[in-house]
Amino acid sequence: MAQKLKGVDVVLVGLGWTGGILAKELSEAGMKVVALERGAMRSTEKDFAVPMIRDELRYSARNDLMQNPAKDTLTIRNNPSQEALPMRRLGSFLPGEGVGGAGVHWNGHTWRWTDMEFKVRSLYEERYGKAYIPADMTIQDWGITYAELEPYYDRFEYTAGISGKAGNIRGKIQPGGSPFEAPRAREYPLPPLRSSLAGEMFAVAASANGYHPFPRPTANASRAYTNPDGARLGACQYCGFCERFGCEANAKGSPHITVIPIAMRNPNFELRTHAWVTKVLKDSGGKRVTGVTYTSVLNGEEYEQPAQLVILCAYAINNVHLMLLSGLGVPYDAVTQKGVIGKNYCYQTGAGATLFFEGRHFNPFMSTGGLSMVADDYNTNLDFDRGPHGFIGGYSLSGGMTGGRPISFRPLPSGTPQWGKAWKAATAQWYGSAMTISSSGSVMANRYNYYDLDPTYRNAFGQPLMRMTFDYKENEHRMSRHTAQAINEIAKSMNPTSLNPATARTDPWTVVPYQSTHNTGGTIMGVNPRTSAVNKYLQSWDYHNLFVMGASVFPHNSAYNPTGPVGALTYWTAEAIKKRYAKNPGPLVSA
Amino acid sequence: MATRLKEVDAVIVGLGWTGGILAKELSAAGLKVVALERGKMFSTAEDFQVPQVRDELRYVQRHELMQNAARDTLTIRNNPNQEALPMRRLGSFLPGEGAGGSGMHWSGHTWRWTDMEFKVRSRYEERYGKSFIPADMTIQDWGITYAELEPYYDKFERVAAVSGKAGNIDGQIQPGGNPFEAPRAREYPLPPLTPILANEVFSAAAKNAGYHPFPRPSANASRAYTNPDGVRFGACQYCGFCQRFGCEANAKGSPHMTVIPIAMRNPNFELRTHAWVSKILKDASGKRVTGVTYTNVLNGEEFEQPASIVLLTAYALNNVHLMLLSGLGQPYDPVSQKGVIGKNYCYQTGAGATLFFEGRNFNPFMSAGGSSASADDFNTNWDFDRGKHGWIGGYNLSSGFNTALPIGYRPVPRGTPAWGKEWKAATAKWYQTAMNVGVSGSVMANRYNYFDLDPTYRNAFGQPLMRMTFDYKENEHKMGRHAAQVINDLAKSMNPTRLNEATARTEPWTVVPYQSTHNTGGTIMGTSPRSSALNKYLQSWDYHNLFVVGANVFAHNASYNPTGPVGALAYWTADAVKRYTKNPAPLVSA
Amino acid sequence: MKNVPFNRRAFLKSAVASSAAAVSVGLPQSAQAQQKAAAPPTPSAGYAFLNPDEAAFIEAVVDHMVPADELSPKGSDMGINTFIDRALAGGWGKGDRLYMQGPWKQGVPSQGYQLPLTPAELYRAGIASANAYCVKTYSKPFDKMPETQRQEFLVAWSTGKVNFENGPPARVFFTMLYQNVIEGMFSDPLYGGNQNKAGWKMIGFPGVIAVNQQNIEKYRDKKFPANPLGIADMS
Amino acid sequence: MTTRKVFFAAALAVIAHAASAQGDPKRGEKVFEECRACHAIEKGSNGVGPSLHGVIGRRAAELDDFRYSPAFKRANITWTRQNLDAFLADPQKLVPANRMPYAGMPEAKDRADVIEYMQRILK
Repeated sequence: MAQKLKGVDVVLVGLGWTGGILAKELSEAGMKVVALERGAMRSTEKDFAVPMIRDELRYSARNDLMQNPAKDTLTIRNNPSQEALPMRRLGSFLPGEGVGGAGVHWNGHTWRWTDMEFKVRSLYEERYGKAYIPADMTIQDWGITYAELEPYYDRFEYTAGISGKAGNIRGKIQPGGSPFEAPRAREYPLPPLRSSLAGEMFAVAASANGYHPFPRPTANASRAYTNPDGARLGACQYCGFCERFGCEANAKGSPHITVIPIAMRNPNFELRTHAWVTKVLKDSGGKRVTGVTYTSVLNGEEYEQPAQLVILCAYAINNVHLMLLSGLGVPYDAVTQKGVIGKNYCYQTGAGATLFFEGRHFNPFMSTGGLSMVADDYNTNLDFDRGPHGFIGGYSLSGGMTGGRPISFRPLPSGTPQWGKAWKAATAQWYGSAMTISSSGSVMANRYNYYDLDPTYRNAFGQPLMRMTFDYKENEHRMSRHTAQAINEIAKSMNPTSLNPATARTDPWTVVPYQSTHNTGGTIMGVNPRTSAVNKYLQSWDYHNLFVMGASVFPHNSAYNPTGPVGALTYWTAEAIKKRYAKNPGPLVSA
Repeated sequence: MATRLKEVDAVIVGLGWTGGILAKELSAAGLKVVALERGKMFSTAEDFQVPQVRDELRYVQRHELMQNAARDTLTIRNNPNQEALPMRRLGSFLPGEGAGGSGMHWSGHTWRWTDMEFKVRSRYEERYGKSFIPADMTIQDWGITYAELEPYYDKFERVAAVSGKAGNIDGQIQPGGNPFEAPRAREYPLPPLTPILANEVFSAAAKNAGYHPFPRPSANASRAYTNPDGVRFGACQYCGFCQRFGCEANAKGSPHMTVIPIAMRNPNFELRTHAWVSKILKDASGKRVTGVTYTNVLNGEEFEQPASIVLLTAYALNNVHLMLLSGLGQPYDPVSQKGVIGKNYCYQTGAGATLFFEGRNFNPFMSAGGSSASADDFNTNWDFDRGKHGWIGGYNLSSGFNTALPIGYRPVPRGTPAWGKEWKAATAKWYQTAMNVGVSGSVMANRYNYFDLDPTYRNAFGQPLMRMTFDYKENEHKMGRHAAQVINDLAKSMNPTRLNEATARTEPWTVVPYQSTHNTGGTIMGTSPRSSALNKYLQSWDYHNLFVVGANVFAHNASYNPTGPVGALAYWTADAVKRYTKNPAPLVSA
Repeated sequence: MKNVPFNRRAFLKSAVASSAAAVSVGLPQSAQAQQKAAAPPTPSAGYAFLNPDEAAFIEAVVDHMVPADELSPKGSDMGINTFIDRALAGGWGKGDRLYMQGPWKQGVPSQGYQLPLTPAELYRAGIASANAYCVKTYSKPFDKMPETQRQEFLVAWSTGKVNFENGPPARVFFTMLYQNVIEGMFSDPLYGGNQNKAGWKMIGFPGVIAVNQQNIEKYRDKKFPANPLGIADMS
Repeated sequence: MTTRKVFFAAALAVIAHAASAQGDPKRGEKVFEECRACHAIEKGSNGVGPSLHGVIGRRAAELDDFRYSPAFKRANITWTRQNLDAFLADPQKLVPANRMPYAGMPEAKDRADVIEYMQRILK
């Protein structure tokens, strides 16, 4: 039987960005905090030292820092009438594992999601009419506003050391930034990164086509930096080994070099690694959770860790899985549309073109996670009229490569043979003389995109795998056609020697090639318990001492990367717990 | 859903020695035969090439030719009130896989089990009285006699190119052979292997201790040979890479180079590899089986192969597992002692001493699988009085080398440190100057040693793993102490420079170190359906068109290796099946 | 790392040179002198799995268990550390042929390996715990400890007297580590260990050429002159 | 060395050579049994070893439908009777590190007989 341990104030499940922030904030507020991380301890000097880290095969092709599907994975299908089969090998998305989680091997792109997302349903109903939103598109307002969140965005940006150029400071448009961004209180903590040739050429062409390009805000420190908590970041070396790698120069804002070391120095905080949480426990009354059960993967022993407060910080996918496995809240049913756990799963779409310029040298290998210029004219630009195009959502355009690692990045004009003499010649010629224009696009929530528990397959602990049902709907196909056209226009205007044009992503979603690790939804926040799992403080409507962090709280997915709002919302919840919940434990929002 | 295929006369599940023999014999008799083998095809030229085959790490330590535990394994416990846990990595026994099965990587030891085993209960009751057999020792007569089986032993020995020295031809004791063996019709097809130094030193000591040493019979061709089916054997090269390896010289009798190629040339026979049989199907009446369901592991597709006869030849463990998974016959229950499927699981015990002789050169790396001399004075010698020692069974004394490769075999005197300078010196000094004297001992059936299905763990096909409950009992401890004594006396008589004495195996059986792949019982043969799963023709009492062939039919385990009787019984059952096809009905009235 | 083909003349020359050096110096063959005179340190083969801490730990273990002397070079010069690294980076390290489905129970030793860890995960957690134990007990990680303390720790560890605080079961890791050192010392040089067949030469194992049908009699009770070849030499 | 002695030694060598030439093919066929497990005599049928059809006088590792080990490819010898005799006496000596799992024929008479047989049969 599980060995019962001494109770604590807070148990955190998972120790990435959200777990790390809460570990620091709550232990500093005097709470006795225990973090249970299923992976191993990570440190820059031990785990990301050169030359070991410069290994594309190990870290990029073989996903060394990611979750091991042999232990736990999901089953996948496009629609409810299809039989879901296990994702036996990681592909489309790469959930992290270990102390620091995905925050160790992300690219660093950090955006501020605005009221355009938080009030998506009311905005579109107001401007385009109720009927404009298709029946099955289950988007809803989040229950929070940009204004409430601004100071926490700022807090996260300064903790993670974001390099960028403000576009709007307190209503004043700043040249060089994004004119469409919501008003910021102040500049980014660091100036933008040095620009690359690809970024510059894209920016010139975009401007010529009437777009408003600006440097991508990203957690790659443009110069050495000490964050408000005293953590030191080195200057980015543009090494080209950024996403899927840990940063050997401590130049990429990551939890294991910012918030976690501070928490570790705090006697109120205890970290247990190799601790795989299998269940969240609830009391007989069904009103409160009482702690968690976990297995030490070092020896198979099972433990019960009682806690006053349970906070799920185990990446969006695992948070939802734990809620379903523990029977917390009513599971979503796509037929009756009842229940909330698993509801509104969203992903991200995209398109891209490759441009070949004879004789130009892009040196793709000199790059970093966020080295690209972005244009938001079809994204956060309110004035862009979606009406004639019939889609909801937006997409951002960007030019520039995050790296030139040769196993996966070998741009070739379409039609080049896959091997042999001609292939060799083309590979040699174009590796350094090609650039990409890509876009990442939003995905609106849909009645038939959701999570539940698989009836057949089990993980290494004998528990049912989570089942993901997802496909792009007509809304995303329309937006993607618009995207491909926009990209190809810009690309042609740069008259490359040759062009692999962008194409719309309208085939069924496949789990095989990597696309993005931006999985959102499943425990969405909202204004009432019937249509959402957590309130605006990410507090469970059903169990007031259960909080759920991460992108699983997003009711839909935007074109932007999720870590900005994920970090901000965590600081926002930490504040709510410290200031209000701790003093008077109970629902922070009356149902 | 499973795609239903055209019906055939016979479907064979698993293609090792027993599957290979039945495939050849039945297709030659005109039956339309399909064999379903879960592993891949093997050939000497492709798979056992020098130098790739000379790789101890790959073949011995990493079990290249064995079953993959990640896909299917067993759960293990010593007694019914212990929780069984999965054998997560192969250890104590190594089931084979692929067309040729264990017959590719065995050492070749081929014995004739005699009436001492087939009539074990009546013999012991007759000589030592009923009460000599402990209550829980569920040994029983097999229902077959040595005389019936002798011609089939002869057939298998000739097919597998067994080198040996007869000890008793038609009652006439032959010098140099085993005087205690049952009468043979004629000599072995090949003279014994060239003795190595360890054999000679052991034999001399055994002789003057009053024992009767003889060369171990083994399917390693002592010289070039053509078997009765026209298959050519090369001469064994004593390469020292025998057990767990395929033989590159075509000198070790194996199914993939003898019976299987002949079956393959017969249009009546079809082999499907990568075919994992998950269930045997039975008709509504519950009297006949109708075929099998299998998955093609190359693409995950499921098929149903209907057949008028089903033959299980998938190694002892998998045969029992398939019967339990398919609900064929009544599962054995140790409490009520009802049911037969899973009953009388037996293993083998042993003991051994290591003798160090300063200055001698034993060249342990030069050996065939069967390079050992044996003595049966405490085994098939019925005159040896077990009475005063209070145990039932026997053990075979032997000495020699089988596969003395350096990762696994580095003899050092007890007390030598496990690493460092002194360890290196001792390892270098004694590797070539040591030999061993050991025994392999019988295990009698017991009420609490059995198979059933595990309630918790599943294999890669989502089916419950088979659970093995086994431990050595007092009977085996007593025999073990007797054997250790005999070994140590004999070893001392050879006055080695140093001696690691033999000790009896009395600790609970552990699945960790390799011991032996002689797993017997689970669907035992017998004289009545209440106490056995099969009749003397290995035909199921309940389903007359189901035959189960392999060591799973043994009602208990002897000290000898099982392949001799397994091969003979395969030929014996082949004849029975040919008779069955003329009049498909139970061959023995229940 | 391409298998450096065995260059007999170079080996002999260096052997002769080293013995001459020892003689001229006239000192007893102390370990350091031997180390210096032994073959030039093999170029590092680099690591595909072990991080710097882990590599230092493994090198220290293999050099302690297999010290340099007249019988063979030290463990890391024989590539035993490389063998372990490659094994952990490869399929075996990732849990090939290991049943890895839960639920997870401790069981009893006779039920064999029951940890929910692949070999690579066990090494990673195990080395961290071993070093933590050494720092707590000897205030230094294993690779910085002097020879006597290393021996004391290894003996305690191998006899079950060491307990890794919230780490994997200490003895399970030692058993796997020791088996891998042996495998690294005697498996075919293909796998990174047993470089120049030093392990085989130490015990006179003749390697892959094994046509002994005639040798059985010719060398009965005589020393067989083994000049071992590996798989690569015949490929 | 007086010419007589030299002449006498040369004559001896010739006779010895001739003697070996008159190997007994009948007995040679029996000795050839040792080889049949791996070598076929029919053209084109390779097994563990290459087909020995037409091997006399052929260069080593010449068949393109058999995967010879590097040792034979490097050997660049022709299978004359003499080379065959040396090879059969001790295969690892003439072609070191070859893959043939056969220790050789120590008896000169066996080699002479089997080469005589091969000369006749393997045209």
